[in-house]
Amino acid sequence: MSSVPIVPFLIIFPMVIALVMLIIPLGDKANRVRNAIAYISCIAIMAAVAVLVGLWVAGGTRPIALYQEGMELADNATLVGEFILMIVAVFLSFKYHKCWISIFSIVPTVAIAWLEKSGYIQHESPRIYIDHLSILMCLIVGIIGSLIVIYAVGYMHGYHHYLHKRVQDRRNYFFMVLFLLLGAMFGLVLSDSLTWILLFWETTSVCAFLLVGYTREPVAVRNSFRVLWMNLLGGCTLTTGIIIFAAATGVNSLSGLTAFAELKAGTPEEGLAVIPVALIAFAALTKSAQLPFSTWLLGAMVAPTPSSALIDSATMVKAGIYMLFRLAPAMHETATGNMVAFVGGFTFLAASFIAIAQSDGKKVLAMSTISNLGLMVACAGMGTPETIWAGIFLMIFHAVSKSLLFQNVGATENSLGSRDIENMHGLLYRLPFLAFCMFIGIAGMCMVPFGMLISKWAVLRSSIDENDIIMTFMVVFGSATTSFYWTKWLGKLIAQTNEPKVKDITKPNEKISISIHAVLMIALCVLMPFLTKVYVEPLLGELFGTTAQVIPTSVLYLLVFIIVFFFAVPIISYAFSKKMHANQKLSYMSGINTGSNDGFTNSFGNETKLQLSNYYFKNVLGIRKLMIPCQFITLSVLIVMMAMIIGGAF
Amino acid sequence: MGIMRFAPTMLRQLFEKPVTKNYPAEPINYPEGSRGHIDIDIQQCISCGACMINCPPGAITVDRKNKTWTINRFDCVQCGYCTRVCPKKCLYLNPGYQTPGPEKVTYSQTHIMTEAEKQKEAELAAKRAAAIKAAQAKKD
Amino acid sequence: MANVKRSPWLLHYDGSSCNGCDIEVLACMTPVYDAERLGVENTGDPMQADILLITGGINAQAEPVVKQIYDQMPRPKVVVAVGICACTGGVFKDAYNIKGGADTVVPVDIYVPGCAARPQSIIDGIIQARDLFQKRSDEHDAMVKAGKTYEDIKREREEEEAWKVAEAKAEEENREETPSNVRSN
Amino acid sequence: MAKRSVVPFGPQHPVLPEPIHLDLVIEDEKVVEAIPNIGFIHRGLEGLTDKKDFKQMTYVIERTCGICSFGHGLGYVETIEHIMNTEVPDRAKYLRTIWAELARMHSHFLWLGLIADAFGFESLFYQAWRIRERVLDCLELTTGGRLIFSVLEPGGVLRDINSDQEKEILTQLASVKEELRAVEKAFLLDYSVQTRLKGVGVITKEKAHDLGCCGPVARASGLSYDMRKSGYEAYGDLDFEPIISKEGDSYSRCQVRIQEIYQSIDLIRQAFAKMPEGDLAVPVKGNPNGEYFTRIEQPRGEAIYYVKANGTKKLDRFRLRTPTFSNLAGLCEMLKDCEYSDVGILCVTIDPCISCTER
Amino acid sequence: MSINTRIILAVCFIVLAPFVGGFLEGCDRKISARMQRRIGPPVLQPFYDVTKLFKKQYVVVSRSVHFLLVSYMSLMILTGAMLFAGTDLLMCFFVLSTAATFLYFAAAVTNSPYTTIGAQRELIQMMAYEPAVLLTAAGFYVAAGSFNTADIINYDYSLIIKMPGFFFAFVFIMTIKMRKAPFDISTSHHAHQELVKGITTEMSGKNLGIFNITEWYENIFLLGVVALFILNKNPWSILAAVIVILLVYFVEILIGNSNARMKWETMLKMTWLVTLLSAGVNLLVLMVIK
Amino acid sequence: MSEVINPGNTMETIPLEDLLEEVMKRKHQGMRFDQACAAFVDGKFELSYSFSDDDAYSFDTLRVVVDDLARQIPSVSVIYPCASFYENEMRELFGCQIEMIGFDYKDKLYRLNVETPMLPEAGKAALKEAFAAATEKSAPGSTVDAADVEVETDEGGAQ
Ligand code: SF4
Ligand code: SF4
Ligand code: SF4
Ligand code: SF4
Ligand code: SF4
Ligand code: SF4
Ligand code: SF4
Ligand code: SF4
Repeated sequence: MSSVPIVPFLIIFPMVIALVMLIIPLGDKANRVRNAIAYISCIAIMAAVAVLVGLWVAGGTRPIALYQEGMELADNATLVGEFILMIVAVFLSFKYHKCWISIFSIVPTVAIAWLEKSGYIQHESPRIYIDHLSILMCLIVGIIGSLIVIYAVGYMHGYHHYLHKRVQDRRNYFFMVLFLLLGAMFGLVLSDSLTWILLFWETTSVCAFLLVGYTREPVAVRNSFRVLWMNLLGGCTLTTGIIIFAAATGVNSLSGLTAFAELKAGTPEEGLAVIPVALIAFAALTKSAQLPFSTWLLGAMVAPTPSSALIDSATMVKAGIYMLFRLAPAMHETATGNMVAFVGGFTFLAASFIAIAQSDGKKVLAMSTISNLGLMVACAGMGTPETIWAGIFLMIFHAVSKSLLFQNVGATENSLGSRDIENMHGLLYRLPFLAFCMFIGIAGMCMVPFGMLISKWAVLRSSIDENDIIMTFMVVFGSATTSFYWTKWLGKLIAQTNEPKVKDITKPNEKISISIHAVLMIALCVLMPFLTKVYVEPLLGELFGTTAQVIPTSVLYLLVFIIVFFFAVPIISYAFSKKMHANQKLSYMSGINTGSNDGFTNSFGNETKLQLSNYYFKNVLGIRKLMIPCQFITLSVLIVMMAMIIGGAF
Repeated sequence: MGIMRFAPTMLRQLFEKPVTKNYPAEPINYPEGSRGHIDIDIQQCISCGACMINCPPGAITVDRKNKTWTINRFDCVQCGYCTRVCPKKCLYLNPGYQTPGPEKVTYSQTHIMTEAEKQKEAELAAKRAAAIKAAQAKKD
Repeated sequence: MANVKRSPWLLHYDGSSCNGCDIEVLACMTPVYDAERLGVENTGDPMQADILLITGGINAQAEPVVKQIYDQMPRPKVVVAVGICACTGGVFKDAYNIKGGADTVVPVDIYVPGCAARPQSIIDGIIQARDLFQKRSDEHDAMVKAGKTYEDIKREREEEEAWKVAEAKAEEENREETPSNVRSN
Repeated sequence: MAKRSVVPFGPQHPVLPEPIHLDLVIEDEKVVEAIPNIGFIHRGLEGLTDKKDFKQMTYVIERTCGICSFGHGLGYVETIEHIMNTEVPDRAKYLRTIWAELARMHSHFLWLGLIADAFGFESLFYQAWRIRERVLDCLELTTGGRLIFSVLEPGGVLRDINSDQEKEILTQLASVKEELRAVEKAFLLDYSVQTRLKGVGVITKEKAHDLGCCGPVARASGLSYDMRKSGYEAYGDLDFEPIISKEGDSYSRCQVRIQEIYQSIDLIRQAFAKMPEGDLAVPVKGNPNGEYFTRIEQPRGEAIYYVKANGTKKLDRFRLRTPTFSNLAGLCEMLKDCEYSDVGILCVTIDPCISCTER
Repeated sequence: MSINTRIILAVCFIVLAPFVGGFLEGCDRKISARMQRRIGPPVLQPFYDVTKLFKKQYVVVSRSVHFLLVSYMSLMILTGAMLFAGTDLLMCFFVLSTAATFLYFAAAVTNSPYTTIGAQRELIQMMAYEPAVLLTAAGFYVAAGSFNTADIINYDYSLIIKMPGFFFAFVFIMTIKMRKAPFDISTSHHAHQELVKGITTEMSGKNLGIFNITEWYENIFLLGVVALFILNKNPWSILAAVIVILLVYFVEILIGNSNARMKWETMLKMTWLVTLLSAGVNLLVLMVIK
Repeated sequence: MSEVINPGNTMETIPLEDLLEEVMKRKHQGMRFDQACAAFVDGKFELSYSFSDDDAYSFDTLRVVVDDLARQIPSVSVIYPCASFYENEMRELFGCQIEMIGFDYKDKLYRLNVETPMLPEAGKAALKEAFAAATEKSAPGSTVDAADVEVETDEGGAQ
């Protein structure tokens, strides 16, 4: 109980800072002040998270459900918040002549207000719930989110000075939204009350919308509205789910919902839980950019990199995953679960195909995010302890490495002037620090012994256990394509080149954030077997009520062995090969090299520069080719399944 | 159309005898008239130099004074043209090639004059000298 | 001393040949002559080759190419000139665009005559070349054992050369001096 | 930056029969641009007329190319004979025809091997070359040379084929025909080979005409264009029709060449059957004076020989237009938008002979 | 299986695999030669070649190639040792693909045109065979109930009875791994192809030697997986396994000698199709009867 | 017995001005471009352009004699694109000034060490002279001949 006061602090403090950020004017001096405040508040947030974890551990790591007198006041505050969000959304929709979007905002807000006031809800249900999963989410949001904000301070400077001189500098606004988003995320993962969750949910949607539209360029505006309507659509179904459930049972808490669903599974009352669960799961699919709705995440890439990092890796999209993990026990072996698993698995496969055709670094990251989220969604959809185990690790590794990669690509773009992977040829020689960290980030996504692969191991195993042949295939083919696009990127980084070095204009704070991420990445990899024992298994215990050992100990030992091997061998052999006497020769170019390693005599007797590029198969796998059919498939599956679920419930 | 249409042939040939000529373990059988190298019956040669002039790559050198006939076999294209221009038909295109080696060696033969030839030569020389003398005398 | 001669890998470069010798080189690899029974492999990649087979004379445009691929071959290496074109320039040696045989651009170790060189003759050449390859490899081993590199050896040789020149010079000077001394005396 | 690679292809490249260079711009595996460059074999053979007399030139010209060696000699001596108004004895004409067809066979087998090598079918390559050795044996038996024969001179031929040799050749050809059947099956019916040849490097009939393609390339596109129909040497007396195919892709070219081997076998048999007894050569006196163009069907297509003589031993001008030279334009056309893995096949598919192209 | 047997088997693999692998390659070359009616090289030729390679001057385009190749080899040895030690099959395959990644790095680092194209094709190959490989592991899991090779070989009967489809798919993709026509698109044991030497173009001397030895390890590893299909409790199954291994090896040689090299697209389509049809249907059946 | 078609060769000498027109005529007749070559006879360039007919096997040569060696010769590659290679070769080996070649290697098709190797020494001297004359004739300021001047300096620089 001692950890209680820190919870409102975590939610409210970032929001206050957000206001402060907005108030501080622009200008060099004020910028410095703002930067200082940003640093301090980030450190404060991290400290607060640490305190929360500390107190929670001291309290015996038991789950804490919280209801206190006076929370009704807070309930009312949430209503006010809902309306503010609605006003912002409606105002901007009208301003940019997208009036129809406002309906998605007005209807749920009014409906939820009606629900609050109608008296259907029992008010004693807990508002706050703290367990392993929320603590994990807090850690991710707190540490990675704060690091991204720290990074953003340096990045936005470079952004406005080097890259995008035309864009109006609205950094006060930018940082406001960032902090708002952090606050909302804490709120989301710590709340148990469904109405609270809805508020924070909608807040993240609107924040994402505001971030994407930051530059106010036509593309940005267009994409930002796509973000808005898709997320608000999710919000609508979420609201519907909440209202149906609350109206029928009077329960207004997430834990209540899952408990109810598990309890009533197989009974005639099942339908009461099935529909809300399906609707909330649907909302979660939109939030985590699963297939028919993936385009919003792609469009979100026009935003400045820190916001992409924040939306993609640490926060926003994780909200959907978080919800699904919470619902997972309720979805196990239900139609909803199958739907979610299929959509997730299909997204995993399709997005990894599309990612092959991308050469823009950020687009690859976006597609791979969608793809990885798909895998996590699939894990949640299957809803067994093994899959959730895998999903949790996927989430952790994904959060760290994606955040690292986004920041890294952003920093690289500032220095290199491009974020195209083809321009990163030989980056290890040209921008050593960034390229090295990028290497770690990518390796974390696709190579043994990093966690991604062992997670895939678990997914594959459980999908076989579940007799889910389609899932098995999607995982198997998806992982083949996934390693293709990551590995070819890695190859670009390490290629030798004679190009001149690039001046590294990365700010120290960016470097700090990036290197912390890199260290975290390796640490996680090394500590993974340990984490499984100490943290993830109890987490699963809480979710499923059993504490089965998910991964056989032998595999874990093997993993440790591989990890040691993996790091030791290259390093040792590198040290040895350094010492060997070698004769450097020109590379093979059919005998017509021109003295340096990057040119040859062309057909007209002049020198041509050698150019080497990776394969992309744009004509087969491009977004234009694949996106529409994939959206069509998933959309029809969703419609059919939803119809079946809703119809079947009655 | 079909897959692996060549597999039956491959399988059959696996049990057939290789056609490889195991040179150098086995000797080469040249057909008659194979183009190998140029030989000379030096005693027939009159050092006229026709072969030298006509050889396309210029592989032959004839030294009239020393009656030496030399061929650079690393320069001969075995066209056999020399055998046809030779007025004495003393050149032969025989089977068997010049062995490779680290040096481009030449093959040289010197015409050893028989007594009769020497006599003839001397006679000729004498005649020539006489003719020259006569001519000079005339001039004078 | 490892027996390296059982594995001589070829690189074939077609200079300005008429293809006669080229296809005979290729014919060496095919079933009837099957150079592979000697361990020969036709690599096509200078980085992996031990023996460079050059057919045809050398012209202006091919010259840098031959030099380049010769340079890319790791030592020990052997060069074989196949056909009289590669030996001397052959019938084309008078043509305006022929520099001459292969030895005008790279050091040739074995000459295989013939127009076109017969496969057996090429095999003879390869056998000679692989013996030479073995010899050079032994030298290479000895050198590695002594902890030297080719650059060292080259430098040593140069130094030796320079030393010899210097000595000769000194001797000459001595000789010159002596008479002058004698004279002055 | 565009996602394109710029890659040098050749001159030293194992898939290429001879040094030729292509600047390739590729996108994934697609070739977007290919600029050919020749000149690695240019010797200046035509310039040798300054230095060699017209009889020596026969031997030089035979060495234009080790494959069509006989054909080149033939084209040249025919031109000289035409200028000097020499009528060659009939037996010589038949002998020339037989050797020309034998050389065509060995050239086509060589090509079959090279194309198999280009699409990575090694044992097929070996098989083709193994059969080819039989043809070479026939040639060595009768001319003494495996590739370069030197049996031609203005006015006739230098060697004869006796009846033993004739019998030997005919039996060899029969077994060649047998062995060719198995190879043909692999080339024309195997699925993996078809994936590499069908639809690759298509040249339509119109294109083939406009680009001046000749030989099997033209015939595979449906042009019935075979210089042997003009009846030089003994071809006028023999019964044959040009072999054509419609599709114009690499597969058709393969088909045409295989059929032509059968045709050559048939032609040789016909020639042996009809060969009259008689002299091998008529003496040629004096020096040529005048000019003439001769056209000969080489294995690779129509070759054009031009001689301008001025009554001295040395010619004014000798000129050789080779089939590959006129097929280069076709190659450039094929290389547009092909796959990278097809580049080797396409280079081989016109059966390039660079050494005569550049002379 | 006791821990001692495991260690002994793993050590046996590490020590013996190169010899067996090299010997098999020698046989391969000899048999291919005889199929082509040639005498062919001596059976020990691969060893002569590798000895020679280690004797040559050390020439590099990029210094990093060496350490990447050593890592490649080490990971490949690890893969095999894991298999022979009876550990988790799926993990083996993951390590295998990481090893292949190092080979890709060794090629990509050189910045040379042919190696780079070869490397890209190597990646395509990886993409083509990975599903089949992973599915094979999945198949074993369904059939034997465990990923552990130790459990698999202690099953009551040969698993090939239950999983012929997987066996076919695995042998099919082995053609890629063993770099045999029609799927030797990134490099092959012979030159004369459009990519010169493909991914190994810039490797010479000891680098190439390391590459060759690693290939031997890899082949033995693959044949080891083939043996998994046959081995069971009955000791006689070892003999059967050896026979099947030799048969598979011979079939690969035959395939390699009677096919043209296909393009990447055809390869990808064919392998995936075969994987889906053969392994997929087999998996479906297994899941249904489970 | 199959029929033999051999109509023999024809040759026609035409002035340079008519070249393109005559070539065009043959293109319209559907003839294929067979070859083009140059010769240097009696101090003049003799250019031959040969065409043939696919069905009739006829062979038809156009002969153009150019006595002013520096004279610009139009390229027929506008009509027959495949003539580019021939024309590049003619220019590189003989130095005849063919302009506007469709696919121009700029005298680097063969990348020779010697310039215009097929011209005898006398021809080379004559060519030089002709260029000098051409340059003189074209007073500075005339734009057309800027190319000539450039060509000449090129030659001079390389020698
Ligand atoms: S055979 Fe030919 S090349 Fe040889 S010496 Fe005689 S004429 Fe000269
Ligand atoms: S042509 Fe005959 S006779 Fe005259 S020098 Fe030569 S070999 Fe002797
Ligand atoms: S030696 Fe003869 S066959 Fe060989 S390349 Fe020269 S001319 Fe051709
Ligand atoms: S014979 Fe020589 S030139 Fe001809 S393809 Fe083979 S290697 Fe190339
Ligand atoms: S036509 Fe061709 S095959 Fe026949 S002799 Fe001439 S070059 Fe040889
Ligand atoms: S490339 Fe052609 S012309 Fe040249 S030698 Fe070979 S076959 Fe003859
Ligand atoms: S086309 Fe080829 S084979 Fe025929 S003569 Fe010319 S170079 Fe020789
Ligand atoms: S290297 Fe390979 S393709 Fe070339 S000849 Fe030898 S076996 Fe055939």
